[in-house]
Amino acid sequence: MNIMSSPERTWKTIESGPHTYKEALHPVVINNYGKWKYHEIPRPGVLKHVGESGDTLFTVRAGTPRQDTVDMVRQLCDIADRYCDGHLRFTVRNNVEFLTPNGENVEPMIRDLEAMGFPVGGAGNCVSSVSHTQGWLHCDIPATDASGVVKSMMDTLYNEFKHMEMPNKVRLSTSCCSINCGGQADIAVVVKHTRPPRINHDHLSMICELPKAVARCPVAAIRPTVVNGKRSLMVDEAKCICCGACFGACPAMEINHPEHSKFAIWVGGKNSNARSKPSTMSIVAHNLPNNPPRWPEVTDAVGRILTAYKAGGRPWERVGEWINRIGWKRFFEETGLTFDEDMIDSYRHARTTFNQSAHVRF
Amino acid sequence: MNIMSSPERTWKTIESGPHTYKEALHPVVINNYGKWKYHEIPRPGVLKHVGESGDTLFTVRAGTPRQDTVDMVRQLCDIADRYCDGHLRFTVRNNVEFLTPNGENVEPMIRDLEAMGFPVGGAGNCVSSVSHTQGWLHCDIPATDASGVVKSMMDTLYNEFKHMEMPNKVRLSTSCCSINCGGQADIAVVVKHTRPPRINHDHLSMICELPKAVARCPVAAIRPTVVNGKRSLMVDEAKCICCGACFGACPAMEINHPEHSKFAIWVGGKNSNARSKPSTMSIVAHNLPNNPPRWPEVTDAVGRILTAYKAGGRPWERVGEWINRIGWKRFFEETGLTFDEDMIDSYRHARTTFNQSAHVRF
Amino acid sequence: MGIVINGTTIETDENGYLVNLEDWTEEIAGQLAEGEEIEMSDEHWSLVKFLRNYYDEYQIAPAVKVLTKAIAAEKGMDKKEASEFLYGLFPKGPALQACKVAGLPKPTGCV
Amino acid sequence: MGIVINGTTIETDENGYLVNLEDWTEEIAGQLAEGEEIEMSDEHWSLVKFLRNYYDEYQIAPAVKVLTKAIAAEKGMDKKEASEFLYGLFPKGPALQACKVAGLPKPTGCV
Amino acid sequence: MEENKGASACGSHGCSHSNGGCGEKFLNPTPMLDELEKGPWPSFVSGFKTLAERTKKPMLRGVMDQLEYSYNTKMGYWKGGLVTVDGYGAGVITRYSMIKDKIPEAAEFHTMRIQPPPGLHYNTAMLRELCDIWEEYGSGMLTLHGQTGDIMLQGIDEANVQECFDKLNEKGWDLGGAGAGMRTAVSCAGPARCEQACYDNLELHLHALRHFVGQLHRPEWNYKIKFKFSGCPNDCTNAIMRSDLAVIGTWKDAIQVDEVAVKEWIEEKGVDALVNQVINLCPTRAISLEDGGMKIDTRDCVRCMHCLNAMPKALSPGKERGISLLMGGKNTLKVGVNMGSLIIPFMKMETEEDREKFMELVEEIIDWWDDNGLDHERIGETIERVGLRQFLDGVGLDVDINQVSRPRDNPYFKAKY
Amino acid sequence: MEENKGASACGSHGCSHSNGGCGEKFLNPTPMLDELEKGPWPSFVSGFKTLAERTKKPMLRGVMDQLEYSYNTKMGYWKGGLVTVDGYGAGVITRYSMIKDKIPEAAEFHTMRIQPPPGLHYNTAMLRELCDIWEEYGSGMLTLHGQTGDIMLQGIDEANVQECFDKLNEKGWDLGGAGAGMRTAVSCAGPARCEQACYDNLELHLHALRHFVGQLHRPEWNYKIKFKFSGCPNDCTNAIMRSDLAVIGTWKDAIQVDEVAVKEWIEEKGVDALVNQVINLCPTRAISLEDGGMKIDTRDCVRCMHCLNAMPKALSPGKERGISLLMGGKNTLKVGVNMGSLIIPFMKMETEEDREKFMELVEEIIDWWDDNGLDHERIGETIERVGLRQFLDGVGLDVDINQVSRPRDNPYFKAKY
Ligand code: SRM
Ligand code: SRM
Ligand code: SRM
Ligand code: SF4
Ligand code: SF4
Ligand code: SF4
Ligand code: SF4
Ligand code: SF4
Ligand code: SF4
Ligand code: SF4
Ligand code: SF4
Repeated sequence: MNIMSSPERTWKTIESGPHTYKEALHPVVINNYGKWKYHEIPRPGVLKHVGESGDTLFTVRAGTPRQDTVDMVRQLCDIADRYCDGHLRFTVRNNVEFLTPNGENVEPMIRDLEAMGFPVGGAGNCVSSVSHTQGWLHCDIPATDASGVVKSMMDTLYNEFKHMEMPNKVRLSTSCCSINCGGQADIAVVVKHTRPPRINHDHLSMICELPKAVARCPVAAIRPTVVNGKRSLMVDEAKCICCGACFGACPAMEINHPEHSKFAIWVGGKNSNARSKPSTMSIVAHNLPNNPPRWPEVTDAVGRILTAYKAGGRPWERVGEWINRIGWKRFFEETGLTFDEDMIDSYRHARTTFNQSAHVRF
Repeated sequence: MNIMSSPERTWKTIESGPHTYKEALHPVVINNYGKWKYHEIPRPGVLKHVGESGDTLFTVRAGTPRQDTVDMVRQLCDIADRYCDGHLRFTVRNNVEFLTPNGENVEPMIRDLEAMGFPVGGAGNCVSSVSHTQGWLHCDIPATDASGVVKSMMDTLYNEFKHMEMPNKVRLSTSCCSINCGGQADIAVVVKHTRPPRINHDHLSMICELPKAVARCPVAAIRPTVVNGKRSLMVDEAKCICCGACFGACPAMEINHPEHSKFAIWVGGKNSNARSKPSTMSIVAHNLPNNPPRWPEVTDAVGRILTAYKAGGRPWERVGEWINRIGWKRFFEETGLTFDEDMIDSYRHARTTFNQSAHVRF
Repeated sequence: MGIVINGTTIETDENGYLVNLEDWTEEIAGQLAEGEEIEMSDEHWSLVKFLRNYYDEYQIAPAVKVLTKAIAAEKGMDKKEASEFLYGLFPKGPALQACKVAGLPKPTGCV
Repeated sequence: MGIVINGTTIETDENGYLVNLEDWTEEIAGQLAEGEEIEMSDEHWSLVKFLRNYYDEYQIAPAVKVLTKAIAAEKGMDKKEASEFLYGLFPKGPALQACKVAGLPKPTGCV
Repeated sequence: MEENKGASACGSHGCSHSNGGCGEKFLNPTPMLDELEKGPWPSFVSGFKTLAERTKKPMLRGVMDQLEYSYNTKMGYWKGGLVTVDGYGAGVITRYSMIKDKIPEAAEFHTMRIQPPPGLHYNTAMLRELCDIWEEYGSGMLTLHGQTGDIMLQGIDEANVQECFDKLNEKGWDLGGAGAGMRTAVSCAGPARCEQACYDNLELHLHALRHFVGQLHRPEWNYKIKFKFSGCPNDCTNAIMRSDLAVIGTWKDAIQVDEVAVKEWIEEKGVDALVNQVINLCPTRAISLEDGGMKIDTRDCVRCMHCLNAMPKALSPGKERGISLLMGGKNTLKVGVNMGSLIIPFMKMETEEDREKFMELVEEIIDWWDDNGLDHERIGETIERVGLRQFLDGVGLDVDINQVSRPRDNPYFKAKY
Repeated sequence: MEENKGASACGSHGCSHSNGGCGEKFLNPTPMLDELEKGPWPSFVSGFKTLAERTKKPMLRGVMDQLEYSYNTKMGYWKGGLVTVDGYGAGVITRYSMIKDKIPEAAEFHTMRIQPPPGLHYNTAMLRELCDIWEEYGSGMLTLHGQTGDIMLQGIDEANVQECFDKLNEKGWDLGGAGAGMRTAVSCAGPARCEQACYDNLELHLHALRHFVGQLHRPEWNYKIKFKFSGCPNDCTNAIMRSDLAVIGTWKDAIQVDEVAVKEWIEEKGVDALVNQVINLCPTRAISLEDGGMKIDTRDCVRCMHCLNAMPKALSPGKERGISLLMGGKNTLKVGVNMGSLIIPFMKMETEEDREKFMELVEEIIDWWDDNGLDHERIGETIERVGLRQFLDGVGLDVDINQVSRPRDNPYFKAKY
């Protein structure tokens, strides 16, 4: 549909959808499109792809902050123009990749990238970049700043990004509220509210559609009431499961709190179908404080998990598969984390998480 | 507590609970109690147990109808007196076992048992006796006669009881209503009602506690009503899931029907913790007619499942584990049974039975 | 079958329960108790009243558990003592004998 | 900020929505529409009425889906045509412009 | 004949004999049932016929007629009632016929549930005694055994129940459970014959059922409770699914390995078999191939039993043995079938004190359920409805990671603040 | 100073500069944020500072001040609103500050979501163009990429939105999705670089998002719908969890085996590794050890990808390739996290006709959800609530055993009679 409404507007919208991609592909890619034979990872951060034709293509991957600037992107373009005939791509995990058929370009490219502060790595059995979200920079409902958490974590995990010493790929994610826009991962750091919302009755009656907020609550904890002569809502705190869904529907349901919105750490998420079926994550730590600018308690916990996994995981085991083999009991022992009663599921389908077997660990 | 109430009664009850067992144990058993080292199955139906002491004990297992008579039991006692110093036991699966330390007693004992019509077998990788229930002989809510179904099935599976040609143990069960007192098994034949209860309003108002019947329904399909001036109940047939729970609470909720109470066949039940965790059964056939005295459609379906399992199962795979390896798709193909839309779960936790992966079979 | 009261036959089933619950009277209760060789005392009648009130309110007979707890509470007994007291009053059990005497429906599902 | 009607300033938020919903009048609606460079026709007013009635009944603004289906039903259009018709009336979308003109709360969660 | 329906008709073939057989036979014709005398598997019908012709008990003829009638009409005709013995509220399953006018000899057919010795171990003296008493007072039909674990003595008149019980009780037999109380238990063969047994399940069975004998005989709970005692995780009693309280033997330390026997196994079966039948079947990959042999990583072992089953001479359970308690097994009624879930990962179970301590724990558990459960709700249903955590809190049990297959995957709880 | 709160204060250190930096710097002091310039990982704070000092845009200073304020107070201060372009009901994420009185330079900070090329493949011309336009009309901050898949151009005034969009649109860029409509999609590198790709995900991505461009720009559904396109079951786009419609490449026939390369692998790594790293890790035991080598039983293979991943030279996907469609993935909101479930086991996906046919199917699916779904209910939630069978019936899809991990384990359905 073509739209033309503002009088002084001259451009007529073209609803084009995604940008076209063919002009973005390197000629060697075009020639081998759908005809690649195998790949190798000759060194950390470098992939070598071989086509059925015998053609080879090198991919050099580097970490970025995801929260970029036009300056930074232009720097990346400079690299691509210099070494890759102007071709590059980004990974789903916010790393940048430079593609070249010329093996001799790899080494100098790596040198230039590192000099610019872009670490080369993230491929194969290592800790890649952290999938993360907007936080205090932009979102309207965050309890923290995911980008800051990521910077803090990756500073401690820098070497694990640049080497391949893990049993398998390690995917991390960080999200600024319980919605978890960052996704399921081997290890995820996600905000967890611990206290029911405090209702701003003035705002509520002015700006919110009350029935919508009521309908959002999965446990029917929100009821209509009258406050200062105006229609409003109240929360049954005994029922509330601190999910924050009402906050998304109505900002007057203030669940964020500088002290009581904390962090939880989750492990074992896996989206791939390799070996085991995909799996959701399980909570392994919570009530960790929200401590900008370095969030030390969080990075410490993640570090302990990774240390144990690196030491005890077998080839090809993802974090969750390592845990399935060694058992949750030993996971908690080796990481120094503590299983507590809040970690016993009490939500829908909880029954299915009971250990319905005599499979036991000592 | 000691009770003495009937005036002409002279005996004072001793609430003794289970009968004592020590006098039932063979001296060789007593000497090796808790000190057995290993066992072998030297031939179908015969177990050889070796103690740490070097003692050996032979167990000869034979099938019984479970629905026994005093005559039959006395015959078994004759065998035990002749060959086992008066010691025998029954298995949890209604087979009889004779225990002797004398290897030379095994052969003649087998001959005598077979001559009496008790087949020797049921041990190791074979089809053992069918766990089953009382049916029309005694229960107040059956839609069939489990004992008749068992006799019919075992007549066709007789050789599988007497030989060890299956990939692993095969456990069968048969139950006369959806309650399934016979239990979860590799293959189970269980009544499945297909039509909601027809209410006998006269009986109901006279003999039933109406609120109890209402409370039994898992889907709130039963509501109070008034019929012929008396309090009664009605069933919302759209909601009713034909579970028959109301019939157990009140016989006026007549769910049994000569035509519409049919048979379903279930596979993959496993109680052991060996290899995989214990598993419940899945439905693989239903709407099979209730056809006494031989129930041919039922025995045919069971036969096809067993034939496919015998041919395709790998060592140590139980029926459910064989299916997990080959996939449900191939199971249905190889057995000639049909997966239909009723087999998609629609009850509690149904979500957890969706295939949440790209693991696919062709 | 039945029991005869003032020349009238009151219908009972094969366990001696009233077929028509509205037939109940204290006199009938006494006869039902006699049939069970039970000598009714104040304690017995108190229990019968409890049962009938409960049935009036809920249209079901109280589960033995409810009965036992009620007795335990009233008499300051623990559950075991209350159970023994109950079976002392009605040796073949509250379900079989007490509900019968009280004119309640015959309990099902006790298997 | 605000808009001025008969010398009175009616408070609006940074998107031009009424801060106090009770302030709404057809005159105010006209002014709000002007601010969006929308010329109100019968079709526009009809939609405004629909929105206000819906809000009165449910205390929420209709989801765009509800709105689109209502228009499709009334005018015998398919969903795509109804959507285009709706955006023809209010080019920046029913949420942004129609609800504003109708004096409904500013929708949230449209992200 | 139709006009004789007030008297006992000669079964389905319409013979006019009254209260009598057909010809010289005691029994009426039962053509449907006769079909089940054919074929090699032992026939319960043949057994019934033999017994009836020998003892000529009218109840047997009535039951056969009614069963034949059911086979023809595909409907059941028994109804419940209340028959018991003095001082007990359970143990006799009452059965009255709904068609006693049509088949008066089948008017009553009650069953007495009798608790057997643990492990179903018998000597011939016990069994002969049982048979003699049962032939005297009852039908002579019996089931060895009911699925819960009882000897079911099927077919007695109410008039004979008390005396029959007294005779049996005198010989050491007691009624089994029924109704909303403790049920009769089952044990596997246990240490009497099985090398895998990790505790004395026979002794614990006896101890437990004596402990709860009052609640077995006088039910007063929300619903039934069943115990089953398996000596090891092979769970030969199907405890995990068929009991509320599944007691399963296990061990804590390393599997005992006889290296010589391992080598012999591999020599006999081959390395391919070691990989395909043992290593590749360990559920937690605790076993690796190492230079053509097997290495078991004890810390990854979940005591599934498979490798011990596959190599009985070479592998045995560890030395540090005891029980796991799983709870909540039940069949399909209302909420669908549930396997039991692990509540107590390990308890020593060697001494009388161990057994007493376990009884105290079970009492606590049952009290919690008695206080929190709804009518006709199994303990597993209550735990699911109320929450595993609330159950553990209520009973005073420690939270243990082994109780769940995983910690929660949702953030939906209100933590302390 | 407190008395200057009407003007822009100099961040948290209380400097009295008004609408200006501190000293010669453009930016106000941000000591908390400064901490994040330390350490080896690239710093977004450094990037922001560099940009701000170079461009001296007040919005950048305001955003930095507000972010610093959030770091100190541990609270967020943005609120939503409605800003868009002509003809679109979505694509601009409106952000107004809740504390514009305190930090007026951060009063507005809207984001424009821009759809990238499928597979996130770029040439430098495209990116430089994008950067130039964004520096001209917006803040110069951008995210490559948002988790759903958009280029997020963060920070623009409402006044500039239309013109900025027009300039971008002119160069081939279009707004991405938001609200209750189709969302921007993600593809993995696909056949452009990956030997595992089983269909042309880049082309299908382009095709699908063009097909739904109207519903992406003018949302009118119950809630959002996301597509993600992975070339194989490694699912490098996390499609199964992060999309309502997960399109995953697969194959139907046998894995292609290069026997020579298999031998080389075994020679290099050893038989122990073959057993422990490949055979023992196949989820359905499709691979056996046979005379020191591997045998893959195709019929037991579930296309998990593991053996292909472990032996990339030796093993490749089969020749008969296409897609599986999984549906219902979502994160934790309300019902807890759900992985998608398999709805279409296999569809050929090679030609334009194949893609059209797939679009028709998706239209049917979305119509069903539009008709049956509740407000704010994801399609996966609707399928669970209404029932998988009712969904399949409603959409006209065939029942297929691959749609479930098992048939039901309860008898609780009313069958035809
Ligand atoms: C570039 C990228 C796709 C893209 O278009 O952006 C990609 C590319 C490749 N992936 Fe991936 N994967 C990429 C994200 C993912 C993700 C999603 C994510 O990162 O959140 C997953 C799912 C993770 C999960 O399970 O939650 C993913 C699961 C895999 C797997 C399965 C791993 C497993 O065993 O579970 C493989 C197989 C392997 O490791 O050989 C794989 C294999 C590969 C191969 C080797 C495919 C090939 O033959 O070329 C590619 C190089 C891998 C490497 O870097 O080690 N890729 N891969 C993504 C790079 C992310 C990054 O920057 O680090
Ligand atoms: C006698 C009996 C116990 C009893 O006290 O009655 C028994 C005895 C033995 N069982 Fe069992 N099991 C007996 C019922 C069971 C049951 C319950 C049932 O039949 O319903 C199970 C659980 C079945 C299930 O999973 O639903 C059972 C699961 C096992 C297993 C695990 C099989 C598996 O791989 O899943 C083994 C291990 C094995 O096969 O070596 C086992 C092993 C054994 C051994 C070899 C134990 C030993 O070392 O002596 C015994 C002889 C087995 C044989 O007959 O092949 N026994 N065993 C039961 C004989 C039943 C019968 O008459 O056929
Ligand atoms: C006799 C027996 C079947 C048999 O032929 O062996 C039996 C028969 C009856 N069962 Fe059962 N169940 C018998 C073992 C079982 C088992 C297996 C077990 O205990 O190992 C189960 C599955 C395990 C469990 O408890 O769930 C079982 C699950 C049920 C249920 C469903 C319970 C549930 O929560 O799902 C009921 C329904 C009820 O309790 O109201 C039930 C109810 C009944 C009733 C009382 C139904 C009724 O309305 O009368 C049946 C009485 C038949 C009769 O005339 O005696 N029966 N029942 C078994 C008891 C014999 C004995 O004491 O040894
Ligand atoms: S995780 Fe929550 S706070 Fe963070 S971007 Fe997503 S919705 Fe916003
Ligand atoms: S936080 Fe969640 S559970 Fe609590 S009131 Fe809000 S919507 Fe309901
Ligand atoms: S399965 Fe049903 S009909 Fe059969 S004995 Fe059990 S309760 Fe009775
Ligand atoms: S059969 Fe089951 S679902 Fe139907 S009315 Fe009876 S209790 Fe309810
Ligand atoms: S459960 Fe274990 S101990 Fe008991 S008979 Fe079976 S294998 Fe032996
Ligand atoms: S008992 Fe089971 S889990 Fe343990 S090592 Fe053996 S096969 Fe593995
Ligand atoms: S999903 Fe498959 S095709 Fe796509 S990049 Fe990953 S491995 Fe390659
Ligand atoms: S792709 Fe996966 S399932 Fe198929 S053979 Fe390879 S490892 Fe096994």
